[in-house]
Amino acid sequence: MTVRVQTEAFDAGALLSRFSAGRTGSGAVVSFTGIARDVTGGAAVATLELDAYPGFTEPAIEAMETEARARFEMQDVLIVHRHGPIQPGEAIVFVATAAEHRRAAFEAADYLMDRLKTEAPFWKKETGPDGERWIEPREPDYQDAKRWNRTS
Amino acid sequence: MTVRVQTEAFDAGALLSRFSAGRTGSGAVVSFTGIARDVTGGAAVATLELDAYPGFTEPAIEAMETEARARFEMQDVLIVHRHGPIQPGEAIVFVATAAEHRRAAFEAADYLMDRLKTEAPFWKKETGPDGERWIEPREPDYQDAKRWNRTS
Amino acid sequence: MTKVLLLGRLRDVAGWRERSIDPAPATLSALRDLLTREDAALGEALAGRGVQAAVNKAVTRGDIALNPGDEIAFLPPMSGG
Amino acid sequence: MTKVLLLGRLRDVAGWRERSIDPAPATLSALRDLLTREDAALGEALAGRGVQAAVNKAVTRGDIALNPGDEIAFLPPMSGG
Repeated sequence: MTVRVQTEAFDAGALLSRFSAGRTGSGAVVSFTGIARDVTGGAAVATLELDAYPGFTEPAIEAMETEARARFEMQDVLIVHRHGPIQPGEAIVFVATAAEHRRAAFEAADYLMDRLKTEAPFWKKETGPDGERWIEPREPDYQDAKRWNRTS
Repeated sequence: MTVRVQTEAFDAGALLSRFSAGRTGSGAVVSFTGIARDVTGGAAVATLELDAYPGFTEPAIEAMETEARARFEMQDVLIVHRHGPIQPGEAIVFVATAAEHRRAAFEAADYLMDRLKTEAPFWKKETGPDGERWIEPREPDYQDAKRWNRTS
Repeated sequence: MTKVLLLGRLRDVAGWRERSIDPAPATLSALRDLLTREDAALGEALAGRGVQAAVNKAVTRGDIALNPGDEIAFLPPMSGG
Repeated sequence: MTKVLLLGRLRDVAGWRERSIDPAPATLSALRDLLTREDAALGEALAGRGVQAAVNKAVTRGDIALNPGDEIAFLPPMSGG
């Protein structure tokens, strides 16, 4: 399993370089980087804080990885997710998928992000000039995640 | 326009790091890296050679970028494509898209790759133990590219 | 002894994230009652819509017997990643 | 003078990639005839399915008048990226 839940900041490019190195058998590598924005829903965000439940959050994400591997012809996958306080511009989540052909790589990354965005056990608090607010998945996130039910 | 057609090898991770840096307004960055494989269609490949037509190839790719920007709510895009001789394991093409939300970033990268794979003005020769062969897009590439006609 | 964890906004409501309760309550409902007696606002939050309980990192439904040393976490609706 | 470029497999058929023809042929068809007289295999390849001609980097259809200094490229079906 290649799921890492960590408080340390990471560089998505460095993760991609390491993930792609020596892949003579994979034609396609897709990566997704989720970045903390300075404005969400019209409100300024100074800090984002993700609460994780160590020992509970990782297995839930590993289960998503297992399902993605069963659904798509993937050769490899890497999921890195931060928790703790995160500043705007910093990466929150990185997903990379490697496959022989690009369709599987795209679909697996897209699928994993939809699952992560709605089901990953994180609790998210945005702190801005208007104070703090705990947030839940947006309706479009649920709609995105539902797309995968059609093909199952 | 952020289209580069070059003979120099590149590191996809380094491109992603530079592309993602300072993006406090983009929530989502998707990248695709196409890598030269050592086996295609069951045949070993020692070297891949892409022939480009400088001054013709770049504008054709820039037109794809313009169309992608019109179709998807993207904030930025980078397309780097190699030509000349390419060894297995080396990156051939890198596409990165940045958007406020991940759906647009995924769809724009997916769309650009489908267009590049079928329409980009390159001529591709694989050299292996069985000799040389010039190759054309595979049928699945045409099928992938057709998907976008439905939504236009 | 029972270890209790509060995740997300429950942590802000209670003003703590983790504590030990000794002696261990016999059931999950006994633990809820104990927490509610101490802090009515927390009790209300724990009974709120979508709040789940996990015993030893497995989500449970309904009441359940607790053993000494169990770790109980209360999970508000998840935000996703 | 006309600059002629062969892309992809046409380059292998002809054994060259780029050459200048002086004096410049008056039309694209005159250029094709000239190349075919010199090299029948190349002539056949140029007439092959899906081979396009670009004049000054713009794909053209049918015959077209050429001006001295024009750059003519013959493009077999593209492989894509």
